[in-house]
Amino acid sequence: MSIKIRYFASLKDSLGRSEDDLAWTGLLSVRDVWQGVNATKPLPNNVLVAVNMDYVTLDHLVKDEDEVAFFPPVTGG
Amino acid sequence: MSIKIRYFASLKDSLGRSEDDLAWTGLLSVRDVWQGVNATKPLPNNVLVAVNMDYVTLDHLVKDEDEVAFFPPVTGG
Amino acid sequence: MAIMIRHAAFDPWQEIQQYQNLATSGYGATSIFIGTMRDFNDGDTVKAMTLEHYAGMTEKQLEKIVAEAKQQWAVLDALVVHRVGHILPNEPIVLVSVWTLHRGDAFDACRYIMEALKSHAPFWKKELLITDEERWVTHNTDGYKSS
Amino acid sequence: MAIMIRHAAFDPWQEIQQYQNLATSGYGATSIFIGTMRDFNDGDTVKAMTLEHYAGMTEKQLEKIVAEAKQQWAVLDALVVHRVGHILPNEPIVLVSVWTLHRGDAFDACRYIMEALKSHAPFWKKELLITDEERWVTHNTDGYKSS
Repeated sequence: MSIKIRYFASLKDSLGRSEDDLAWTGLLSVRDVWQGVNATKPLPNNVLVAVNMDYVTLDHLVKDEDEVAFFPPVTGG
Repeated sequence: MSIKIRYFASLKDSLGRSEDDLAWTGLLSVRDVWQGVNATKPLPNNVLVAVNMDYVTLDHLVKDEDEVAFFPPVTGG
Repeated sequence: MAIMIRHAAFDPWQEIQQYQNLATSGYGATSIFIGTMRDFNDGDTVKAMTLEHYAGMTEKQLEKIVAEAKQQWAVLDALVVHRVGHILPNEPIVLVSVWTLHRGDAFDACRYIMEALKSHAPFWKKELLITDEERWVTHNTDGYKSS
Repeated sequence: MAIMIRHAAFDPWQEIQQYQNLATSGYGATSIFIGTMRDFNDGDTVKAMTLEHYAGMTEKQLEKIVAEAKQQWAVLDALVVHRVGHILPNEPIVLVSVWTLHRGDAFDACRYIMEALKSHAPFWKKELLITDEERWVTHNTDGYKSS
């Protein structure tokens, strides 16, 4: 399956890129998605995750063509 | 001493007048003021009282030239 | 800080803008409440309203209420405009605007001023029903739909 | 109900008036919150701000938040306008306006929407300081002065 990964704000800056793509076979949690594209960098503690623009926990399983987004706490308003 | 008494809203309508004057000698509470000018009509239960435009209780003692106002619960806003 | 009693219809957006431009700066949060006359109350169609007030005491009580809000929250500025006299449906009755640095203070102070105004400012509403009957509004609700 | 993301400066009074005239009637209470950019934060002078957002998710989350407010309170209508992009001091960042029959519902729903927006809508602020240093705002405060 093919997953699109997006990064925002300070997380995007610290990774130096705004997106990744991941091709995979088998069960894959959001935590696994991060590992798959950031093998050397642990997932920051306070990061928020959305799949298809809805908030999910790190154990959430992704499916083909999902858009997974990682970002720091939001600061709008 | 000379006291000015004012009535507002439905209380004014039911009394048929908007003010009274009372001349008196000696201690006088707000409750006495009402009795002094409305001998035959008991003070309505939910009436509010102000002396010189500040809320007071019925036991509040008035002094010469005070303005005493009686009115129903307020309904502005 | 300003308290205004208006005998004619007012435009709340104009009031806020004008006051804000003249008097207020450095704020990060603004909380505003506007009460508007409806053409329906207690199951009846209302075609107009007369708002009586105790001139002098109204201003005194509103000033006291705003001062109390300023003691409790970090209020930079506040504006209260209240209509009196003959009012038609859809016309604004009351405007409260509070300017602060942070949102919590703005929300709390604006609500405090409105609730205190409704229980302590000497205004009284008399409704003119579609049947031409006039009736005094006898009490305020707690502000929620089902009450 | 409308959710608007604006890439240029907006006039909150114009937004509310326009929306209200087009979409809203029968209301007795309006509660409004406006967040404005300040030129000072965390002890530093700020000369501009860039507001990044996650296009699509922003709208989705804001719609969800307004729907939640409508489930909890008797909301007749709601408008949310949020700025993104390059913002200067004194420009409005966010506008929330809620129309209801009664004041309690308006106050509660407006505040709920603002608090939920601040914790769930994917916006991020980057400040440009007077020193030309750029820094991400890392967290929201609880909305009170001393915090």
